[in-house]
Amino acid sequence: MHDRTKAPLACDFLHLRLRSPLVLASGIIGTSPTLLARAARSGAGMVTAKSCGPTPRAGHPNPVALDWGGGLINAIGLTNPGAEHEAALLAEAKRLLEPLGVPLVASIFAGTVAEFGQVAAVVAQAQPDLIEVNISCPNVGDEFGTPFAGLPESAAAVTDAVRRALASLPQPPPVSVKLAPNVPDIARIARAVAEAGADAITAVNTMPGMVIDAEAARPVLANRVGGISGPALKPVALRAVYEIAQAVDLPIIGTGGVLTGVDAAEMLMAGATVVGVGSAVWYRGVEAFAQINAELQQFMAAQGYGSVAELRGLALPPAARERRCAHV
Amino acid sequence: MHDRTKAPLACDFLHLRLRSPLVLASGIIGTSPTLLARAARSGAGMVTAKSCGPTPRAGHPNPVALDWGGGLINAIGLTNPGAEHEAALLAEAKRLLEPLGVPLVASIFAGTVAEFGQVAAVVAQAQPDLIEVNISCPNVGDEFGTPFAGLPESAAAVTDAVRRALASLPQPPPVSVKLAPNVPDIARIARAVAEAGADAITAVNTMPGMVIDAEAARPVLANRVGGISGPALKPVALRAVYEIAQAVDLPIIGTGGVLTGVDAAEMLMAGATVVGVGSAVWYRGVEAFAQINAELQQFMAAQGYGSVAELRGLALPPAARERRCAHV
Amino acid sequence: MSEALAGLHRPYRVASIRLENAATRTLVLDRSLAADPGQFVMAWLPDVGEKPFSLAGADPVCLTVAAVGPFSRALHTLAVGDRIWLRGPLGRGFAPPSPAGHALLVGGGYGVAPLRFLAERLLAAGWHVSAIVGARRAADLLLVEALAALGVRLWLTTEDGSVGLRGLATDAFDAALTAAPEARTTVFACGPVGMLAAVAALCRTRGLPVQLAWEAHMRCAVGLCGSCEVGAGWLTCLDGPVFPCDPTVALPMG
Amino acid sequence: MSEALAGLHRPYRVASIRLENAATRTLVLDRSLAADPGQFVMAWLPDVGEKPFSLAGADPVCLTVAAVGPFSRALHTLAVGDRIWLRGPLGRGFAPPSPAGHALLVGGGYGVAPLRFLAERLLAAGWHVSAIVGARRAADLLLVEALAALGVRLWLTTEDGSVGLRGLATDAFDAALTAAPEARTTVFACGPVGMLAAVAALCRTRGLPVQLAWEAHMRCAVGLCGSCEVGAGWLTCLDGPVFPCDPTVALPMG
Ligand SMILES: Cc1cc2nc3c(=O)[nH]c(=O)nc-3n(C[C@H](O)[C@H](O)[C@H](O)COP(=O)(O)OP(=O)(O)OC[C@H]3O[C@@H](n4cnc5c(N)ncnc54)[C@H](O)[C@@H]3O)c2cc1C
Ligand SMILES: Cc1cc2nc3c(=O)[nH]c(=O)nc-3n(C[C@H](O)[C@H](O)[C@H](O)COP(=O)(O)OP(=O)(O)OC[C@H]3O[C@@H](n4cnc5c(N)ncnc54)[C@H](O)[C@@H]3O)c2cc1C
Ligand SMILES: Cc1cc2nc3c(=O)[nH]c(=O)nc-3n(C[C@H](O)[C@H](O)[C@H](O)COP(=O)(O)O)c2cc1C
Ligand SMILES: Cc1cc2nc3c(=O)[nH]c(=O)nc-3n(C[C@H](O)[C@H](O)[C@H](O)COP(=O)(O)O)c2cc1C
Ligand code: FES
Ligand code: FES
Repeated sequence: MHDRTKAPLACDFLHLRLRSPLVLASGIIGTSPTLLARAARSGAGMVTAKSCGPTPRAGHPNPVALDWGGGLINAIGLTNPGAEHEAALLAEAKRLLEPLGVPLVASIFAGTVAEFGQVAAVVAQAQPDLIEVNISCPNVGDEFGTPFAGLPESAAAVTDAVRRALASLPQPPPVSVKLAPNVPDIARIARAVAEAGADAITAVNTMPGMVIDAEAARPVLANRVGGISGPALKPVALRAVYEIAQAVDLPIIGTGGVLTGVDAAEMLMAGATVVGVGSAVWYRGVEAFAQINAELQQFMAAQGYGSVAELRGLALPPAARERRCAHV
Repeated sequence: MHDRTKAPLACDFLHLRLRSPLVLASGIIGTSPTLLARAARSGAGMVTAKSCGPTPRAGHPNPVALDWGGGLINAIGLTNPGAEHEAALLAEAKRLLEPLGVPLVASIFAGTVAEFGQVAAVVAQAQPDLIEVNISCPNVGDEFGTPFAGLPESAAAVTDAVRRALASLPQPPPVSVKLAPNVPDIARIARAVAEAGADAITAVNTMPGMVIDAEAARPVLANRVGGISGPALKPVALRAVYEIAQAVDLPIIGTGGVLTGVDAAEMLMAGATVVGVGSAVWYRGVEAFAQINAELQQFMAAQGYGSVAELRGLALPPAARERRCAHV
Repeated sequence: MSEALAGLHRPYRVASIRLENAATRTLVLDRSLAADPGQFVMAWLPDVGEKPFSLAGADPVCLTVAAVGPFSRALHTLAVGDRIWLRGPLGRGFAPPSPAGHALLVGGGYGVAPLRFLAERLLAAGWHVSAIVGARRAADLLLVEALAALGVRLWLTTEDGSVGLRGLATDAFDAALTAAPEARTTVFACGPVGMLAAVAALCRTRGLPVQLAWEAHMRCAVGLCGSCEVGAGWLTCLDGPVFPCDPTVALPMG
Repeated sequence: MSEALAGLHRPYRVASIRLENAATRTLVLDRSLAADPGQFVMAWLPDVGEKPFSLAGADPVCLTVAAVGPFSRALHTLAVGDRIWLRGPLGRGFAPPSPAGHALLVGGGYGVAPLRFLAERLLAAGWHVSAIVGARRAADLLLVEALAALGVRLWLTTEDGSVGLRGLATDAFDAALTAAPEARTTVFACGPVGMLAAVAALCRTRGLPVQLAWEAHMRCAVGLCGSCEVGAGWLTCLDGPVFPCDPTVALPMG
């Protein structure tokens, strides 16, 4: 077998060498070590676990998700076993992923700035390769999330708390902060978390939305409101990545609506370093990773691109493109 | 002919009696009196002119719009002839609309809070039935719009300036403020403009987005970024209306992704008083208004609803639904 | 546009109701759905909840519901003319190989419902069909007459011996196979997880191809939330509910 | 997914280039498009711009481009193998009534390009086709040989009289009609707005059905921005570019 780290899809992300730029997005089958390993075997270059918080949460009652035609909507409600249990699952996941050469991302959320630091410290015990800080889950009302991603100050405060909590560890994992699309100026939020010490940015989480059944005269989700993902989110995510890429010199996990290899190429061209994949698992099965990898490689061959890095930022204004190639 | 104001689609909006709850959205063929009249003849209950600013603007170069599959994206760039000329067009439009019984909405934007007031005063000369204040156009960068709709303070300041500018008129027209979907908490913005004296709220404008052509490795719009409308926007708009309807006791022009009569019913159920229609003109032609009216009437008959007002707020939580029926 | 959008719930009306046994009734709905036996729908009652149900028929849509808890009891309160919302068909159903051969259906509890739907399809495609129907006691047996009426050769088992063989469905396995009209047998099973595992083990021993309709706790039903995981990484809603193996033993490929 | 999404630009490659006259060339592209004559595409050159062009052929796609300004000159710099992005087909094309009868095509300038495409379709459908082709001078005439080769009966006009009748395309109108093989004549015209209005007036006088391919300033091309309005409320990109009347005179219905 040839060296997969040299294949055209191999790429760098922070200190990591990935065999593919595709990253399993948080909350997508990332609830168990075996499912994380399955995404990795299918072709994900890096996998993100479901977000976990300080204590166990059952999540919302059904209906929690559906395909409304232009994309998906979900309000799972951050179902998770709590940080302590999650740390054990992450450790087991790491064991399964190691032989596959696929790094593991832990994802965390919390209700207060201080709690974010505490959860980060607990999951760090499992030595994930990256901790993603979900400050943007739109499905838990005012209880969690929304306010943190909505203002530069709160986004920065969470970033700072997580950094401090990890600083005392012998080998603190790098931190990516996951941003929400529903802000007036995402570049401002990106700059704030960059200044607060984020190592990377994940953009974007789902867009707040609602699906109503006219015959029932009711919102369909039991939680009434939910988050939009899939095809409808793609142009929103591309623009967010495009603006963040011009605002900060951090690597970006560009996420939202990527279903095909061409979609992945567009996300890289908007300025993403690697590409998150979530809803595609519904549209194409867990095999989505293998299929997107194959399509991306085919696109690159047809267009004469030799590496993933060559695609990065091609759709940015020329000056920003050069800056991004030089720095990130 | 029977009295159209008594037909099942007739409804009240502020002091106006509309023959249909469908409102031609701003920027959609609202560039001339004859096109506004055409939308009215097709079945719009009220029509909104293209937004106009203090001085003439040519707008952005082509490509300015396209259908990306899940919806539209546009960056027309607020092409307009300036407030003075617009006032003349509005007066002519009013003349054409009067015999049709269709009220006219003027739409304004500006670069500063003070200018908003000035533009409002100029277009008010044409005695439009409503002035819509577009604080949310996402296609002109930092030059106009975005900051105003993004923060409660700036949204309120614009509302207040427009109110004051109109206050000295003998019969000041009511004012609707048009909100942007890309905010962390649209209810806060709605409360701010309500407190500043808005008479109604229009929600929502387009969602910031970008479409990239992977083969060209470029954003497709000449302006690079644009605003998403059409089907992809519908769940976002429904949620915005749902949250605004619970936050304020103002009538709402619910706008975004309405293509069919059932879509219109959903928007009313989310809490809208009347329903904006824009992109449907691409999907179904100018005849869209007649078609949506017919479908809505058919839906109401099949489900046993006798009036548009009966649909209003049905998908809201019960307490909010009652409050809305009583007050708006 | 809603008809074209596969993932949205669509409202159906109850056209008729068939009482199957004391605790089980079949809701016959007013329209049909293109679907395979073994596929499921998510049934939604606004303000009540949403749960998975196997299709017990597709033309028209039928759901066979055992009243065991709040949601299934709510379904039992539906009267003719009432509405029920379904999204689907979801998941992978039974996939009979070709050419046609001998099918041995093994059903326990309401698992018999999709098997009756399957038997109709198999018979139409020229299969010989036998079925083992198991239950705790005679009163719990389901759809026995319906299967017999189709011309399916039947073996009944009850745990208390009140009807048929005393024991579990798997205890009739050898008898049913011996009586099989030909060697090319495929086993199709639906029922409690314990029964399915036992059927899978028996088939493994005998080298028989098997298709098992599994159950799991379903939430999103679109393959994303992970709550329906079975074994080491199978998603019941997306890879299943019908598996060509015991998913608690075999590994998914990728 | 892009092929399925009608509204996105799709890249084509220039397969060959035909020089039509000193200022006009036809780009023959590498693929076909299901479209009617009279429909148009928005042609996009990244970093350059986007403009409307009539389809001068659909199988393969052909664009006949007169170099008159920055964008059309950029199209003239394209070489075989270069890419050009098109969205469309957009708008309404010519809609020949049935049964087939006599078609009189009237073309001025690059307006002849879609008429050649139309002539091919009409002849295949059993129409008798005549055409008037007008230009300022002989050197500006377009596609005359191509039309003749199809078997179209031709009347040429030039303003300086260097070829054919001295005058405007409309000056050949009576002659062409007199020579028509049968009474059931439909007039199809494409060219400068002045010519179209004159053709429409002639047809009104004579009671002839007419279809006119109009031009207007196009921006969105999806019927929203209003910039292509012609007359009192027609949208050239959505209602046209082919109108069954003079859009500057008639009113749209709704
Ligand atoms: C693929 C599939 C097909 C099914 N087909 C049928 C069918 O044809 N007929 C039928 O009567 N029932 C069927 N079920 C079970 C059905 O979904 C409900 O679980 C059952 O009706 C009980 O729900 P309840 O609210 O009435 O009772 P509850 O009090 O919720 O539960 C009673 C029992 O059902 C189990 N259960 C609860 N929720 C779920 C769930 N979402 N998924 C799986 N098990 C659950 C519980 O563990 C408990 O043992 C199927 C389940 C699955 C997964
Ligand atoms: C429906 C339609 C079909 C067309 N078909 C053809 C065709 O088959 N072949 C062809 O050569 N040209 C065609 N055109 C014209 C073409 O779109 C361009 O306008 C032309 O190529 C000039 O563009 P330019 O940038 O080179 O020159 P410019 O300097 O921009 O313009 C030169 C002339 O074209 C006019 N013009 C500019 N932009 C537009 C526009 N967007 N729409 C209409 N007129 C404009 C100007 O008023 C000026 O008189 C068509 C136009 C329309 C509306
Ligand atoms: C069912 C579902 C559950 C999700 N759960 C989480 C989560 O727990 N944490 C998180 O950060 N993002 C979560 N997300 C958001 C995704 O990680 C991703 O940002 C989003 O879906 C956009 O990507 P996509 O269009 O590829 O799905 C979830 C998305 C879906 C669809
Ligand atoms: C081409 C186009 C131009 C628009 N121009 C304006 C405008 O000038 N002012 C404004 O307030 N909204 C403008 N909008 C937004 C619409 O009024 C409407 O809010 C939005 O398109 C969502 O509705 P829809 O999905 O029905 O199109 C424009 C939208 C489109 C598609
Ligand atoms: S039910 Fe959510 S993954 Fe299967
Ligand atoms: S070009 Fe925009 S409406 Fe026709």
